[in-house]
Amino acid sequence: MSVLTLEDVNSYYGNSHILFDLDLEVEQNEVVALLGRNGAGKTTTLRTITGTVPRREGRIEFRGEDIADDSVDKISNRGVKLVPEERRIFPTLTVTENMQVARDMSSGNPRDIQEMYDVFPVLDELRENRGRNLSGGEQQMLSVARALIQDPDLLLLDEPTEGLAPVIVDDLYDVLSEVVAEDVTVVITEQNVDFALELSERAYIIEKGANAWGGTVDELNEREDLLDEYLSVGGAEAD
Amino acid sequence: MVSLGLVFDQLITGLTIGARLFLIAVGLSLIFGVLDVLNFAHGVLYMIGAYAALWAIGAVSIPFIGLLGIGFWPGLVVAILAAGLVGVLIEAGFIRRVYDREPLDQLLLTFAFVLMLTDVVKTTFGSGSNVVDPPGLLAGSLTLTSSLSLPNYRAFVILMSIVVLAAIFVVLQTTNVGRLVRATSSDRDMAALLGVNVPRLYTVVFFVGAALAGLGGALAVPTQSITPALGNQVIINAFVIAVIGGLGSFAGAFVGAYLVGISIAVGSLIVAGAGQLIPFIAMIVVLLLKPEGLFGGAEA
Amino acid sequence: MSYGVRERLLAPDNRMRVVGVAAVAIVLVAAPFVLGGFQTSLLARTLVFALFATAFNLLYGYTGLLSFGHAMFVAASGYTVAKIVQQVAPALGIESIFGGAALMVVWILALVIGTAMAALLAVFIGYLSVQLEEIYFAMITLSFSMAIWVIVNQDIIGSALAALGIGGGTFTNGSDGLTFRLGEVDLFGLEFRLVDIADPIAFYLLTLLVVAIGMYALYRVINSPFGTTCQAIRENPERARALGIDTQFHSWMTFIISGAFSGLAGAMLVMLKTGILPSDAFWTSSATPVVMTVIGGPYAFLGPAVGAFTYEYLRWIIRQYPLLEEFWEFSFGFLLLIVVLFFDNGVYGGIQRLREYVSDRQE
Amino acid sequence: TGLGGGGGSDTIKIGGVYLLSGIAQALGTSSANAAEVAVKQINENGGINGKDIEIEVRDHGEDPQAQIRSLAQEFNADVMIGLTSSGVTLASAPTIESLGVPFTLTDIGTPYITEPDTESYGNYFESDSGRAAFTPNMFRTNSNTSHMTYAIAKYVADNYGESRVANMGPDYAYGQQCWDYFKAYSEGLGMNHEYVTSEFPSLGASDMTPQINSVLSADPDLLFTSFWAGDATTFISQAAEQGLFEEVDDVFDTIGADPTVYEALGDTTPEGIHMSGWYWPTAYDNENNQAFLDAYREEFQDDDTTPSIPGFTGGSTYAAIYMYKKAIEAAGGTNPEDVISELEGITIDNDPRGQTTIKEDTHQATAPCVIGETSFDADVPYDGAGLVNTQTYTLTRERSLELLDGSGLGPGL
Amino acid sequence: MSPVLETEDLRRQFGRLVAVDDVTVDIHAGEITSIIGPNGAGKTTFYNLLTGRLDPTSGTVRLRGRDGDLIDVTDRSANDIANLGLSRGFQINNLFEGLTVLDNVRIARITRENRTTDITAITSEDSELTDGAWDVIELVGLEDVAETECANLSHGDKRKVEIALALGTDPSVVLLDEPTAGMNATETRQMVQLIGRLNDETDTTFVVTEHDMEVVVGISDRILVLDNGSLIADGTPDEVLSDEQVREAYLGLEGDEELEAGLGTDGGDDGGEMA
Ligand SMILES: Nc1ncnc2c1ncn2[C@@H]1O[C@H](COP(=O)(O)OP(=O)(O)OP(=O)(O)O)[C@@H](O)[C@H]1O
Ligand SMILES: Nc1ncnc2c1ncn2[C@@H]1O[C@H](COP(=O)(O)OP(=O)(O)OP(=O)(O)O)[C@@H](O)[C@H]1O
Ligand SMILES: CC(C)C[C@H](N)C(=O)O
Ligand SMILES: [Mg+2]
Ligand SMILES: [Mg+2]
Repeated sequence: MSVLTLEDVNSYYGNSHILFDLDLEVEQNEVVALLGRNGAGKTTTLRTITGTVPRREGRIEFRGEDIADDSVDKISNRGVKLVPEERRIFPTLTVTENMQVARDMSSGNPRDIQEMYDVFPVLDELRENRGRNLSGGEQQMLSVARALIQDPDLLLLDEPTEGLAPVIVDDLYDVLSEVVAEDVTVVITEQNVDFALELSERAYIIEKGANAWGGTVDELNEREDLLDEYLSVGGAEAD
Repeated sequence: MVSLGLVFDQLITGLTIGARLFLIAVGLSLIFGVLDVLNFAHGVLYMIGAYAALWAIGAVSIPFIGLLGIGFWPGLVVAILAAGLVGVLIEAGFIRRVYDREPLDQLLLTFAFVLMLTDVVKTTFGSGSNVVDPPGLLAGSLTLTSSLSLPNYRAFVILMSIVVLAAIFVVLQTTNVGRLVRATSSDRDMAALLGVNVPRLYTVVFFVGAALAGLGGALAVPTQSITPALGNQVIINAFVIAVIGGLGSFAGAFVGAYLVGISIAVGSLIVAGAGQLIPFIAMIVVLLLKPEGLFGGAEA
Repeated sequence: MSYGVRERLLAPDNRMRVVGVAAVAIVLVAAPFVLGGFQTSLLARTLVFALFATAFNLLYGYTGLLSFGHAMFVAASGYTVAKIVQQVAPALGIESIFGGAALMVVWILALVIGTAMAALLAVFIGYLSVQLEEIYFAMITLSFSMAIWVIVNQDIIGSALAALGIGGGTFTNGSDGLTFRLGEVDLFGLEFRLVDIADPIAFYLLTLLVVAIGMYALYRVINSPFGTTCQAIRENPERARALGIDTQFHSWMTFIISGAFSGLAGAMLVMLKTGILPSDAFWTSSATPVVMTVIGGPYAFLGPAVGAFTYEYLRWIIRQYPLLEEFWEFSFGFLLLIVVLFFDNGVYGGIQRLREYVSDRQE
Repeated sequence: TGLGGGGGSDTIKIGGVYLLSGIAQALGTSSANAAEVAVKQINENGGINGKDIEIEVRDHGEDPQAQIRSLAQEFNADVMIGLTSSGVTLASAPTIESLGVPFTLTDIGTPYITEPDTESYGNYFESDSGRAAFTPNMFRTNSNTSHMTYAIAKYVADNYGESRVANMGPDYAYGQQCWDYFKAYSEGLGMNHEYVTSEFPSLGASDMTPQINSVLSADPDLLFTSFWAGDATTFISQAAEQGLFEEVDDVFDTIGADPTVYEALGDTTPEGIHMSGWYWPTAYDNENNQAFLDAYREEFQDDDTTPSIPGFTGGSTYAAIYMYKKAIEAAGGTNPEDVISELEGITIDNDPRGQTTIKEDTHQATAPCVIGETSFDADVPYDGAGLVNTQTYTLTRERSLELLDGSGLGPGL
Repeated sequence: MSPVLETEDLRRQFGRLVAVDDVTVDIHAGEITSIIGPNGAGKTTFYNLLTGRLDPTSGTVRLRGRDGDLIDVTDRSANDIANLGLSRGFQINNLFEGLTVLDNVRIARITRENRTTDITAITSEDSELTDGAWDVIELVGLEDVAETECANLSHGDKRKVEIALALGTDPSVVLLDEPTAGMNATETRQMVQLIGRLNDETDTTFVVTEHDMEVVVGISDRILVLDNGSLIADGTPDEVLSDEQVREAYLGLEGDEELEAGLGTDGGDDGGEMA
C-alpha cells in the first residue's frame, strides 16, 4: 500500500512558483531518496508534505487520506515527522526538554528518552545544556532524536548528515536502518548522495521543481548520465 | 513630619495598587512571553473587566440590555469572562493573521483595539467616572493598633494577587504546559511540526492573560474611579512592571508590580511628582544593568 | 546574462524618479496659492510630520530600532525654540540689531539651536539606549521620554533652579507649557507675519524649504553606505559585527541623526503651533510617527511620508463628518486595523503591489 | 485672506469648542446644551438681524487648535464660544488672536487671559513667569478663578476664621492657580491660615488615595479643593471611603457645584460641605433665570444622558450667545472688528445671573459666583445631592487689586 | 613560516565543560589549515574565541594585522578583530536575510573600504562598491541569484553567500566553518578549487573545519585535530590520518581500514606531532 502520494503538486512562496506538477509515490516501509541540485526543490517538497509552505496545490495523500488542506500540526499528528534542514532546536530548552516536548506531543508510542541517549551518547553528557549552546553536529543529532522519539509513521529527513562527524554518520546509518526495520517509512534528501543511496531502495530526482527521474536505486546506479547531469557525483575532475 | 501611620497607610495603598498592577502585568508578560506580542490593549482589557464588574454590580447599564445587578462576587466571573472573550476575539480574529509579520504590526493591531474598544466602552457606558463601595462582606477594616488599620477589601485584593501567582506556579509545576509554551514561544513553526496546535495554544494563552486583566479590573472597581480612560492610564505602568520584572517572568511581574505600586504611593511622600518619575527611572536603570529584567531568563 | 545585470546595476535609470520629484515639487510650491488658510496650514503640518516620521524611520525601518520615545526630540527642540523666542532673543537684543528682519534671524537661530539641542539629547540618550536591542530598546526610549515628560510637566527644572536661587520656580511652565507670539517680518520691504494662521503662505513656504532640505538629507543618508550599514544592523547585528561593523557606535550615530532631524521637524511644528505643551513629549505623541510609519510603510524611503499624509488627511476627513468625528477614535482605530491587516508594508506597499498587479495584467 | 465672517452668508455662524469626551464630557456637554437653548430661543424669536443662527460645537479632541482653525476657516464661524481647559486656552490664544474671530470663553478659570496689565504681571507669551495673557479678541462671561477663590477665602474668613487648611487639586494650571489665589486672597483678608499640606493628583487620576492619606495625616481643619467633573467624583468618593469628611470640619471645592458630579455620586455625597460654581440653578431669583431653566428643562427632560438642569457653566454660556446677538445687532453685521468693539463694554439684561457687563479693558464679565452647601433636600431632577443656602459673591478689580497686593497675582477682572 | 594567528594556552569553559582546553597553536601565513574533530570537539568555540565572539576563560590570541604587526587581540571586540583582517564564515548560516545577495556582499565591501560612516556616496550607484561586490559574487558563483533576497535562497545557495561574506572583506586570514556542508558534489569541488586558488593567488591564509574528509585531504597543507577541546594531533594530512587516535575517535576506522575518500594511508605509523 502506498503511504504517501503526491500528484500534480504545485507549491509557491508568495509569487514564486517552486514546484511544478510534482508526483511522488512512497510505499509502506521503504526508504525513498529525494535527490537534486541545490535549489532544485527538495526541501520545498518536504515542506509541502508537512504543510509548511505558504501555498500548495494538487493531491497529497497520506495513508489514503487527502492531507492537502490539513494544518501543520494535524499532519504531524497523523504521524508525519520532519527533521528540518535548519535543525530547529528549541534554543531556550535543554536537550532533555527538547526531547520531552517531542514526547509530550507524540501521537504514537513515544520512545524513551534514554533510548535516544544510548543512540547518541554525545547528547547524554549534554542533557542539561540549552539547545542554543550545542555545537552544530550536536544540534543535528538532537534534531534527529527529537523526530525519532515521536514514533513517526513517515519520517522526512532533510539532509540529516550535514555537520556530522564521520563516526556519527555511521551511527546514524545504523539507527536509520533499524528504524526502517521497525515499520517506519522514510523520505530522505541528502547532498551526501552515497549515504542516501545506500539507505534507499528507490530515488527521485528533482530538477527545477519538477520530476526529472524516478526509479530504483539499482537502476540509478547504472545511470552514470543521471548521476552526472543532476547530481554531479562520480565526476572525475576533482583535483 | 512623616508619621508611621501615614507610611503604613501609603504602604497599604501601594500594595493595593501593586496588586492591581500585577494582575495586568502578569497577563501582559505572559502574552509577550509566549506570543511575542506586546499587547497594547491589555490596559483596555483591564478597563473592560472593570466595566463588566460595574455592570454586574448594577452600577452601570448597557443600552438595550440594561442592568445586570447580580452583585460583586458573580461580577468577578462576568469580568473574567468578558475580558477573556474580548481577548480571544482580538487574538483569534485579528492578531493571528499577522503573526508572521514584524512585531510592530502586531503591536499596532492591538493599538487599534485600544482606540476602538475605548470608544465602544465610552459609547456604551458614557465617559463619566464610576465609583462604588466594596462588597458588604468586606466592608470595614481590621484594626491592628489604635492608629493602624487595614481595610478588609484592600487586604483581599492583595491576597488575590498572591493566590493568582501561586495558582500559576502550581499549573506550571504540575503540568507540562509550561514546557510546551516555552518551546512554542521559542520556535512556533517547529512546535507545529511536532504536533502543537499553535493557534489554539495562543488563543488559550491570550484568554488567560486577558482574563487576569479582567479580574484585576473587577477587583479595582471599589478602590479606583472607573472611566474609559483607565486602560491608557495603567498600560504604561504595566509595561514598566513587565520590563522591570523581566518580560515573560511571572515572579518578576509580581515583584515589579509591588515595587512600582509602593513607589507610586510612597514616592509622593518624598518629593511631589516623584511618584510618577520613579517607575521610569527604575526601568531605565534596570534596562541598563540587567536588560532581561530582574527575573529575566528565569524559567517561564 | 549576469553581465547584463552588472551593467544595469552600474547605470541605474533615474529618469522616472526625476520626473516624479519635479511633479511633486511643483504641486507643493503651487499648493498654498490655491488652497485656503486652513488647508495650507494643514499641509504645512503634514509636511513637518512627513519629515518627523522619515527621521524616525531611519532608526526603525532602516536600522531596526523601534524608538517609542521620539517625541522627546520634539520636546527638546520645542522648548528650546520657545525659550529662544520668549527670552533669549529679547535678551540678545536681536530686535534692535536686525530691525524688521529680526524675526527671521530668531527663526533661523531657533531652528539651528533647537535642532542642536535635540541632537545633544540624542547624544546622551542614544549612547545609553543603543546598548539595547529590540523591545528593550523600545522600552528604554519610552522610559526616557516619559521621564522627560514628567520633568517638563512637573517643571522639575524650574523647581531645581529656584532651589539654587535662580528664577521664580518656573522654567517649562508645567502643564501649561510655553506659548509665544511670532509677529511681523520686514525683509527688505517684503512684509509678512512669520506665523499667520489666517494666511499661512509665508510660513508654509518656509516649511516646505526646511522639509525639502531635511528630506533630501535623509534620502542621501539612507542611500549612502552609512544607510546600507544601518540595514545590515537591522538584518543581523551579530553578523554585522563579525564583518567589522561597530554596531553600537553606528546605531548611536543613527540615533543622533534621527534625533536631530526629529528635532528639526519639532522646531517647525512648535512654531506652527506657536507653543509647546508637555503632552508633546507624552508617549501618545511618540506613537504618532510610529503609526504614520506603519500606515505608510517602513520599508520604503517615502513610506513614512505617505503615512503622514494618509494620517493627517484621514484625520481631517473624519473631522468633516460629525458621526465619524464623534467616534473618531473608533474610526481611526478601524482604519489602522484595516491597514495593518491587509497592507503589508503599509499604504506604500499596497500601492506598489497594485502597480505590479496592473503591469502584470498588461503583459 | 481666509477670514470667515463675510457678510455673504445668510446665517450667523457660531462655532463652539468644548471638551466633549473624557473626564469632562458631562461638563462640556452641559455648556453646549446651554448654548443650544439660547440659539433656539433666538432663532424662534427672529434670529439676529433677521438671520438664523447656525451653531456647530466640536470636541477639543487631541488637537483643539485644529478644531478652532477648522471652525474659523472651514465652517467660517462669525463668532466663537468655548474651551474647557485653562491650559488649552492659554496655548490657543495666539492662534485665536491670529484668526481674529471674536471668541468668548464661558468655562475658563485662569485669570491670566483677562489680565491686560503686562507691565505689572509680565507678559505670559514672553516669559515663563508671565501672568498676563490678555488677547484682544477674547472675552469671558464666567466669573474666573480669581473671583471664585476670593469667594471661598471670604467665606472661610467669615465663618471659620484662621484655620489649618490643606489643599488638593488637579495637577495643572487650574488646580495650582486656585490654590495660589486662595492663599493670596486669604492673606489679603488678613487671615493667617496654617497651610498644612498641598497635594496635586494628576488630572483624571483614578486613584487619589495616596494623596488623601497625606491630607488626612496632616490633620487639617479645612480642606480646599479645586476638582471638577470626573476628578470631583473620584475625589469625593475616595475621600468618603477614607473617612475624610468625618475628619475635617469643612471641605470646599471651587467648581464642585456640578449636577453631573452629584448625579454620578448618587447617595454618597456628604451633606453640608461647601461647593461653589459660576452658576447654580436656584441661586438667582429673577425671571430671566426662570425662563432659562424652563427652556433648558423642556429641551432636555427627555434626554436621559444628561440632567435636565444646567451645570455651573450654564449661565455664562447662555449669556455669551445673547451678548453676541446684541453686539452683532449693534454692529449691523458680523465684521469681526466691529463686533469686538461692540462687545467691549456691552451690557446685557437677560443674563440669568442678573445684569452683566463685559469690562472694556479686561474683557471679563461682571458676573457673580455662588457658594452653597451640599444637601439631599435640594430641588434637583436626579437622585443625588444639590446645593442649598446659596450665596452669591461679587468682586471688583479695585478691591481685588487691594487684596492681592504684593502677591504678584493679577485680578484678571 | 611566520604565524599570522597564534594562540597560547587558549581555554574556554562553559560551567564544568571545557570546550577549548589550553590550546596553543600557530597558523602559518599562506597555508590552508584544516581543523577536524568529532562533534562537540570545540572547533566552533575555538573560532568564536579567535574572532572575539566569545571571551576566553584564559589564554591569549594574537593576530597579524594588515600592517604586519602581531597584535594581542584577546580582549578586542569582534568588529575590531574583523577590521584587522580576520574574517569568518559561520557553520550555521548567518546572513542579512532580508537583503539581496548583492547587498549582502556590498556590506562586506563597505566595511572593507572603511566607509560605514560615508554619507556622501550612494551605495547602489557607487561603482567601486558594486564592482568589488560583483567580483566576490562571481568568485563563489552566485551571479544568477545576485538580486534575490537571501531569505528566498535554497540552503546550498545560502552557504555560498556565507562564504561570499567571509571573502568579501579581502581578509588576510579566513576561518571557514564547514564551508561545503549543504553543497552538492560539484559545488563542493568548486569550493575546494576556489579556496586553493585564492590561497595561491592572494596569499590568503585559510583555516577550515570540515567533516568531509575528501575535502580536508584535498586542500589541507596541515591538519589540526581537536578532541574534547584538546589539540591531539597536528601535522600534514598524511601524518594525521595515520594517527591511531584520530582514526578511531574521529573516523571510526579500525586497524588498516581505509578512508573511503580513497587516500592512500601509506605508512605514517608514528602519527603527527602530538600537541
Ligand atoms: N522562503 C522562500 N521564499 C522564496 N523562495 C524560496 C524560499 N525558500 C526557497 N526558495 C526557492 O525555492 C527553490 C527551491 O528551494 P529548496 O530549498 O526547496 O531547494 P533544495 O532542493 O532543498 O536545495 P538545497 O540543496 O540547497 O537545500 C530555490 O530556488 C529557492 O531559491
Ligand atoms: N555557550 C555554550 N554554553 C555551554 N556549552 C557550550 C556553549 N557553546 C558550546 N558549548 C559546548 O561546547 C562543546 C564544543 O562546541 P563546538 O560548537 O565548539 O563544537 P564543534 O567542534 O564545532 O562541533 P561540530 O562539529 O558539531 O560543529 C560542545 O559540547 C557544546 O555543547
Ligand atoms: C472649570 C473647569 C472646566 C476647568 C477650568 N475651566 C479650567 O480652567 O481649566
Ligand atoms: Mg534543501
Ligand atoms: Mg562547529
